[in-house]
Amino acid sequence: MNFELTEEQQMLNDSLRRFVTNEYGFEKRGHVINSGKGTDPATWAALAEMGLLAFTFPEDYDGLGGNAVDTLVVMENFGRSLVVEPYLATVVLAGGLIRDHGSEAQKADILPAIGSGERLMAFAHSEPGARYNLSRVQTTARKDGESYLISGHKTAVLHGAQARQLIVSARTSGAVGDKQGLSLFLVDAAAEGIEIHDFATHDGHRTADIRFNNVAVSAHSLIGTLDEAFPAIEKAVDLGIAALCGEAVGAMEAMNTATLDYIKTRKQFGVAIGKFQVLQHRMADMFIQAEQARSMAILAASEADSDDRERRREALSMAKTLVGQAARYVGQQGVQLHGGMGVTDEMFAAHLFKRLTLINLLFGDAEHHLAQVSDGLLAASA
Amino acid sequence: MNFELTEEQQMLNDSLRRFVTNEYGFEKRGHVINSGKGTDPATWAALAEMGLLAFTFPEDYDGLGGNAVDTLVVMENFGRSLVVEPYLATVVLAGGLIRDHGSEAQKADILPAIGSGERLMAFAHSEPGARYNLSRVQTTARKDGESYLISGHKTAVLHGAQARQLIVSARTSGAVGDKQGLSLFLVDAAAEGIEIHDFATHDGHRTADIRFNNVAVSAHSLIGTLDEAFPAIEKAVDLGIAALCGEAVGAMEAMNTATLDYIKTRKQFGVAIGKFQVLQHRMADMFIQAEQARSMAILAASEADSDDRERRREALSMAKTLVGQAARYVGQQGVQLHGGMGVTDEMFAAHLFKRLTLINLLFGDAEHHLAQVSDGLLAASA
Amino acid sequence: MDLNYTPEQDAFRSEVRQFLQDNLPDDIRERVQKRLRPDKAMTQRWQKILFDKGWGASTWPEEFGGPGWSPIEQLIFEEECAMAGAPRQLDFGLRMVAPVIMSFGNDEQKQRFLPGILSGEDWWCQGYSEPGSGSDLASLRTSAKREGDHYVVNGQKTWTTLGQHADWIFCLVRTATEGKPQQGISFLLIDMNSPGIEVRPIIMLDGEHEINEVYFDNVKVPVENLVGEENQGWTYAKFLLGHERTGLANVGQWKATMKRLKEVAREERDGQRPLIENTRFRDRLAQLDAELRALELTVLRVLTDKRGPGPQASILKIRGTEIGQQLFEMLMEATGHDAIAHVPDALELDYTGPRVGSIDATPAAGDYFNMRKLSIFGGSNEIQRNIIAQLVLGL
Amino acid sequence: MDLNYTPEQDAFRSEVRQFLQDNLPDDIRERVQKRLRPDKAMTQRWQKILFDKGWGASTWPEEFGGPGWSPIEQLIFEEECAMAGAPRQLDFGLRMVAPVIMSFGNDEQKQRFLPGILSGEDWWCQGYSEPGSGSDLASLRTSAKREGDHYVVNGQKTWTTLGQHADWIFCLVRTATEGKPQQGISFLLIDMNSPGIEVRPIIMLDGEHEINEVYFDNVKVPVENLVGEENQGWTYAKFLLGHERTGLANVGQWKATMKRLKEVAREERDGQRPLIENTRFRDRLAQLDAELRALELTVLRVLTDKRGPGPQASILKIRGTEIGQQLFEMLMEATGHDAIAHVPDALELDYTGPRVGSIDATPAAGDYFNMRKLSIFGGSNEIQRNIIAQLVLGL
Repeated sequence: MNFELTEEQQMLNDSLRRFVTNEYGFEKRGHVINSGKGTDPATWAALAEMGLLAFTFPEDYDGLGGNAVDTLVVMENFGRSLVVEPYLATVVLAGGLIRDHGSEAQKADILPAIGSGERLMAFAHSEPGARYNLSRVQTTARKDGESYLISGHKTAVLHGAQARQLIVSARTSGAVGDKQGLSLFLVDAAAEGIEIHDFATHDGHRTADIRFNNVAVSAHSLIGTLDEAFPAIEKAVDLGIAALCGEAVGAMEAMNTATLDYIKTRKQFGVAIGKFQVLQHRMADMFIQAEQARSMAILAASEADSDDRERRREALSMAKTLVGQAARYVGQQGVQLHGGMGVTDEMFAAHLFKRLTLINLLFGDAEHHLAQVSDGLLAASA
Repeated sequence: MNFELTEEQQMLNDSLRRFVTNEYGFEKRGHVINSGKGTDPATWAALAEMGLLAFTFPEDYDGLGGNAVDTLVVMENFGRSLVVEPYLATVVLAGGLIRDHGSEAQKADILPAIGSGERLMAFAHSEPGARYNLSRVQTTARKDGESYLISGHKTAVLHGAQARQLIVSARTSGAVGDKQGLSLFLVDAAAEGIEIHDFATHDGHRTADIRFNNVAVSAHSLIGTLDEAFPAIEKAVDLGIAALCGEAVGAMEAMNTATLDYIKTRKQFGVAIGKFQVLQHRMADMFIQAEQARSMAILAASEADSDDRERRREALSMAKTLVGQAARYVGQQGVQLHGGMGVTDEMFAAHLFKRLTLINLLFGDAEHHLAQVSDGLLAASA
Repeated sequence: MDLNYTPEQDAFRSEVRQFLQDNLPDDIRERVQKRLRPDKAMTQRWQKILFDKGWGASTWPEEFGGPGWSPIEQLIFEEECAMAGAPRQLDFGLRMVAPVIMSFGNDEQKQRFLPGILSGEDWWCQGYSEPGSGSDLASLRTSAKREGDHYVVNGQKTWTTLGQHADWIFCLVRTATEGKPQQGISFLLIDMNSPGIEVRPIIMLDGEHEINEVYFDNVKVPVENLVGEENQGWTYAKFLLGHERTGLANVGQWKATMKRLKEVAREERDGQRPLIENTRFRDRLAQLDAELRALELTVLRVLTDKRGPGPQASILKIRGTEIGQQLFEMLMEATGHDAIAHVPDALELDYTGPRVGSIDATPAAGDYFNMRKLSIFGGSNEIQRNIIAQLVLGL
Repeated sequence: MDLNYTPEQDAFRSEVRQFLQDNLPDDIRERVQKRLRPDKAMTQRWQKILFDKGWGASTWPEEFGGPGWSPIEQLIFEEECAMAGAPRQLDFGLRMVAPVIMSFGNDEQKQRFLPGILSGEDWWCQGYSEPGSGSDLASLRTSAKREGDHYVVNGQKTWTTLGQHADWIFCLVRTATEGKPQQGISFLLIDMNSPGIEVRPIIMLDGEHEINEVYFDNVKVPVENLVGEENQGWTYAKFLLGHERTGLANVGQWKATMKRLKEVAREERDGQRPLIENTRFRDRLAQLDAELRALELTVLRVLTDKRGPGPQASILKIRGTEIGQQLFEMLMEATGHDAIAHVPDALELDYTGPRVGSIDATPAAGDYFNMRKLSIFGGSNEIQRNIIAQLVLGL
């Protein structure tokens, strides 16, 4: 039992922290967002250069054999500076799916290409009205000779419009809502029959709404086993959750630091407002929440790679619940303690708040995951 | 729309407040509780003298034709001084049932006897394991010639051992859990086959556990319509809830007053602890909670007599939810602000806390009633 | 004690409802109910319609052109307007500067300013806060120096809501520097077209332009624009803050929002079922619904209390803003991850392009972000708790 | 980073578990698991069993007769003990006065006092708080005047937990009145059989006798019972408060309580179904379960941090007590209105009379009431938040 970073992780952490601090300031971030491109080529190349984009891939595919704890280190630093690069979409979600379920050919083609920074990917899974129900897939893949024809409507596809390839979940058998009968396909984003709408998100990322109209893909595009994709989807989402928990912890730390600085300097009634006991206790509670969230982010990272489904699901849902609640509390109170300044676009705190809010909404909010934990208790008692 | 007391209510309020302040101090209350009798004859006689025990009965039965708003006035004063007399059991629950559903003969016999203070009554309804489910009745009343034979086990019978007569709910048809098939019977507490265990409660009241073993009652003992007692039970409980909401509001007011006094005088670090901003805001929140609870107690009292079931149930469950939550908050924080003194038996605050805690548990806690409101929303949307 | 409305009050409600049904333009209703971007023309159009009916200012006494309604009637009017999808009227004129002019202004000021407020012709904004003075309002530094028959104003105001549209601004300015900071403050009405005034937008965290900074560089203001007495402005400001807090309970508005939230919970899907069937979501809705009921009853208690609202009104500000914030949080969470998309163009009525999720998802996150201001502006909720502790509880 | 226990730690856990299975007497286990009234003999019997095994003091180093376990091993030991239904060991001797004697006492004191603490023969209590000094401990007034080879102690201590059983009390006393209140305090060990000591019970709100007032009337205490230096007692007290807070996280205990709560939720009926099937109750259980997991991980992070627990330990005190209080609140609410009955006789092992509801209902409300002390004693949670704000955050 230990909570120390390895020497490698410590180095990763140090160099990344230097990078985001020196090269990814508030103004720079604003430029990246305003470009509307959803990624900054120079930043992405630098991340590739640092080895970050390949860290969690096997060494056979130019990776470093890392795991979700390495992702935690990365995401925490991203959270601290609110990096808006498509790391979650490309490396964690799509990269994780290919790493864990891709064929040899898929791995050989994709993982080095992600790792070198030359290919962006996205995971197209959620559908309108599905909310956080992972098995609620209406998109179909119909066998047509040697190919499949994919039709359906995907939403909340993180960085979907920036991706060259999409990993698309589709129903190959079973009824809407069944866990059985789902499959994953690798689809070229430029394929005929695909209509992509690109949207900004409130936190400076991008999301896409994608319609598939009889999009033909070859049988080689199947990722993993036909009809058996649900566990893969669930695990990819758990990897995403663990990454978001790490990012949230970084953003909460940044919020607490910014707020602490603010209340130490801002004066009202002749004294720094940090001298008011109510604000002191509020700040203490924000600190407590962030520390508890950090513990849960560590738990999430430690369990995210596990194939022991029950244990992993419990840990990840517990983590997302408490991290979501902490994100809400720290975000709201950080803004509150900044007073009027906190609700203006010019303050970093406002942007931290927005990201923390959206992290709670992604892959299931706190209430959704609490229900998962709760229903797990019922199963355990049966 | 007005929130004013009538002249009559104002007089009732003034005289009762004088009475509990002058005649029902902390020490006196301790003596009543320690007597183990569950009632103080002198106090009960004084309440009868004031007309309180008959206030809500029709004028034809020596009453004053009052309603649940009058009960609110009474209970608020009881709450302020934590009066432990069997008013809820005798007047509100049993008296209310007889008033609303009794036969002429039952009303003529019982209501004046309650009103004059000479008869104590109780409502034996809850059963082991039923929790807050009102229709979960296993006690049976079997027709046997002209009589009924009652068998079963009742629990949480408020002041059951002090009562001369019990109103007992029993199943005359249907399955356990059915709303249909319940009936109410008037049973002499001294009847053969009744076994009563009398218990103290943590807040100085009494509760009984009562077993009925083929207890014979005549057909005249039936209250209301055979098999149709569920609405009567539900309404009696709603009257009880409204009364408890009123009592809680009085107890919260007393807790806030006691706590305010304490923090204004208790010194730490050289100043009155009421000068610490965190305690000031805590106290403000206790005050806000109590005010919101008061609004809901008024709502409960205004709706408790109504036969519009949907509207009454929504109002009463909303009220018990918020009053229960406020009782919890004000009770806990009142103790907390009293520091070490707050957890000793010698402080009035500790007793207010205990009563507030038990009020939440009686007739359904805040979570139970929130679920009722919530499920009501679903029904409304269907 | 009687919690039912009187037959007269019920009849009044019917009359208001009928009027709204007949006179609230469809495009305005649609804009409001879809929570699209508000605009000045819409607000002014609606104010004119109400004005023509004689209902331009629900809170004003008859002598100034108000309908002379009782507090309960005012509440019914507000609630019906909100429920029908009418836009909020502009508080700054109607409920903030007007009561001050009525109570402390001279006859000439009443005649000059009140009609434009009532008809909606004059758009007013508020010049209270300054960069250095938020909750500590009395520390304000914008100065007004008397020079002959006018004041020369220099300084900066901030958080000026909708100041970009304004014809007039009512300002607290410093006219003396001796004594306590509360002394030496005056209440001045300033024409926004005066030379030397510059309005700069502040973009809020939802990306919208709602608030502004207002700079005063040697702005000349005629002395007849001083309300009441010089150096007595703090008294008028406190009077006004009391007014503002009662309004901030916002019950009518929140009841309409709650109604919409319940509809959204029925319309949004949670996989195979409507969201309202999700027990966890519904329980939170039920909790908030109960809290809103408690707030409503508390407002009614205060409104019918013959002693009038005292510092207890701080409760209404606190609970009103907390409930409002939670309503918009739930409206966001109801639309789930669809709320992440930021499509500002879709906040216009004529937008026909793509959006993410239902129409309720479009404003969901932005509104939630925006509503964080509720617990900060108008005397932060921390300040309100100080007021309760000190003025109500004597701590 | 590795959240799994090592094979050695797993083996250690098995060893402890086996020992508990073999050596924890059934009557003690039953008493603890049914949450019956604790008694002195039970605590001492169990301490003797642990002592005989060499496990009398899990936190002590080997040189004083401890097992020399690592912090993780200590945590495993505590958790297994709690899970098995072992009674809590007496902290006042083992974890409070002993570390002070080890760190600041002289050799003679170590030899004289530590063995009795370890074997459980000597029952210790704490003399810190006074009627006028709760959170403001440094304002204490109990005086100790040096007269020849002894101190003469006068004054009053309060909140002395289990002092009615005690052989010894460790006290903070005032030996000088100059300078800051923190100066002039000394740390004194006093024989409870000394003439002039009177112990008076304080009945707690659950009706139980757990705490006491202790009066000192010219009590003579030999100077060799002074720990460390005269007037340096505040330093030792602060050292000890740090120790106490880490323990107050109480994770092992709360994990056992959580386990029981889950069982109770399966055993209690909610009408036609087990309570665990009530979604609302179960959701709250799940929330608390997650919070307990977070606390456990935070404790492990602190314990394995090479820098040792700093003022961050206040987090553990706050969260530990909040979670403990909620656990007992839910245990009460699980038994519903059955918890209203107060049957003190039924808290004895040999009770066979009537009770209300299940055996879990008997201690439910009393325990809940009693646990309110957690956020008050040992440095109230308000004081802990002050500590975080000032010492961690620098406010």
